Amino acid sequence: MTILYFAQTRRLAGIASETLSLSDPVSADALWDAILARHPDLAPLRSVTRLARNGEFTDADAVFAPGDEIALIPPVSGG
Amino acid sequence: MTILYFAQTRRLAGIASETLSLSDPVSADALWDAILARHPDLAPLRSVTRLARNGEFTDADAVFAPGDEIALIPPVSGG
Amino acid sequence: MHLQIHIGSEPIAAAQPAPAPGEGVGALAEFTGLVRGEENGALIGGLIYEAYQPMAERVIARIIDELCAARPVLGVRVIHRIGRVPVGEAAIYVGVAAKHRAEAFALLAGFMDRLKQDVPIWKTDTF
Amino acid sequence: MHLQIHIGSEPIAAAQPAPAPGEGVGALAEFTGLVRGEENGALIGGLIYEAYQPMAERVIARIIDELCAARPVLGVRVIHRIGRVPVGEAAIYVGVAAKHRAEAFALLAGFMDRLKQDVPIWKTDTF
Repeated sequence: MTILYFAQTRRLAGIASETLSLSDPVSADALWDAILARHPDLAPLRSVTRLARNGEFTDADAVFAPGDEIALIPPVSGG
Repeated sequence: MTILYFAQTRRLAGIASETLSLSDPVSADALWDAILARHPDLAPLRSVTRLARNGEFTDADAVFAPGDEIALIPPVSGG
Repeated sequence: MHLQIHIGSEPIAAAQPAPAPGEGVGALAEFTGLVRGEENGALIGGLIYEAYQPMAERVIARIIDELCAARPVLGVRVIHRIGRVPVGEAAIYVGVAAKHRAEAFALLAGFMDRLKQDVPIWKTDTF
Repeated sequence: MHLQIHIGSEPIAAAQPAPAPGEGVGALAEFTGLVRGEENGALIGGLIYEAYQPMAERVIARIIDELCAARPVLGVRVIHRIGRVPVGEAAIYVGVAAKHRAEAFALLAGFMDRLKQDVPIWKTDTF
């Protein structure tokens, strides 16, 4: 599973992307736990950051599979 | 007093402008009566046509003086 | 506030300079009204516009003043073409420069509504 | 409906071609968002934008589809610049061609609102 970090999440994580090795699909909560275990500085952004899977926003009940590309989408500010 | 006719009022009156000789100031009703006496074809437009005096829209109680430039403003359709 | 109003028979250039200069402009909202190839169901070659020019310019300026009193902007340009305007060409251009988009959009939409009520310009014929 | 979306680091040209061709276009509404010389009270030389590009393009297309389902238009062009954007230059351009102005304005304003909520593009820094 590839994790992409953008904007504030990239700055706080210190990387733009990384690979997470998962053998099974996981829930959003479990995925966040795995991400925060690596990057505890991201904790304050969790409540305002959406997870995208393969370029689409996900719902709270989404399941994330080992081959997915996940992106952390903090509040956007385009335009 | 100069009277300017625009758009439908110009077409129906058959002229773009003319001079009306008045010795005293007149009300809007009296002015309309004088205009319609010359151009009876304008009667159907009276209720939708506004009178401007010296380039400003007028109220119902306006008084029109001999030196004024009056314009008949039928419904506009710019843009 | 920069205000430029022009009513004339020459074509309206596709690209207009900014309605206001400077580093304070964050939003530019523009509207171009083009003559369509059909009027009331009939195919046409163009429209003919007529204006009571000095009054039209004065009313445009007053409308913009009134709208700006509510929500200030930095610059406005209004160009209305009169005479023969062929299909596909612009009859009107309105550009609004403002600090933020909300006031630029508000002025642009509000101005077009008022123009179509109160500015002595008419489509008088087709060709 | 003609739809063109571009996200890239090159400057946005001041004059854009029409978002849709043809004699049916009666209204062209355009918005340009420019970088102002001040951000949160501090003088700046520019802003740096970052995008999750494939997703941003997909989300933009979906937003426009949704808005058009309610009120159809003839063409939309969206250009967002990323990387360093100096003060006075455009970060975004949106052009909407429609039959009439009401639907062009509605799409333009609605799109900008949605962009600022849902499109993965960020101002990440000043310079």
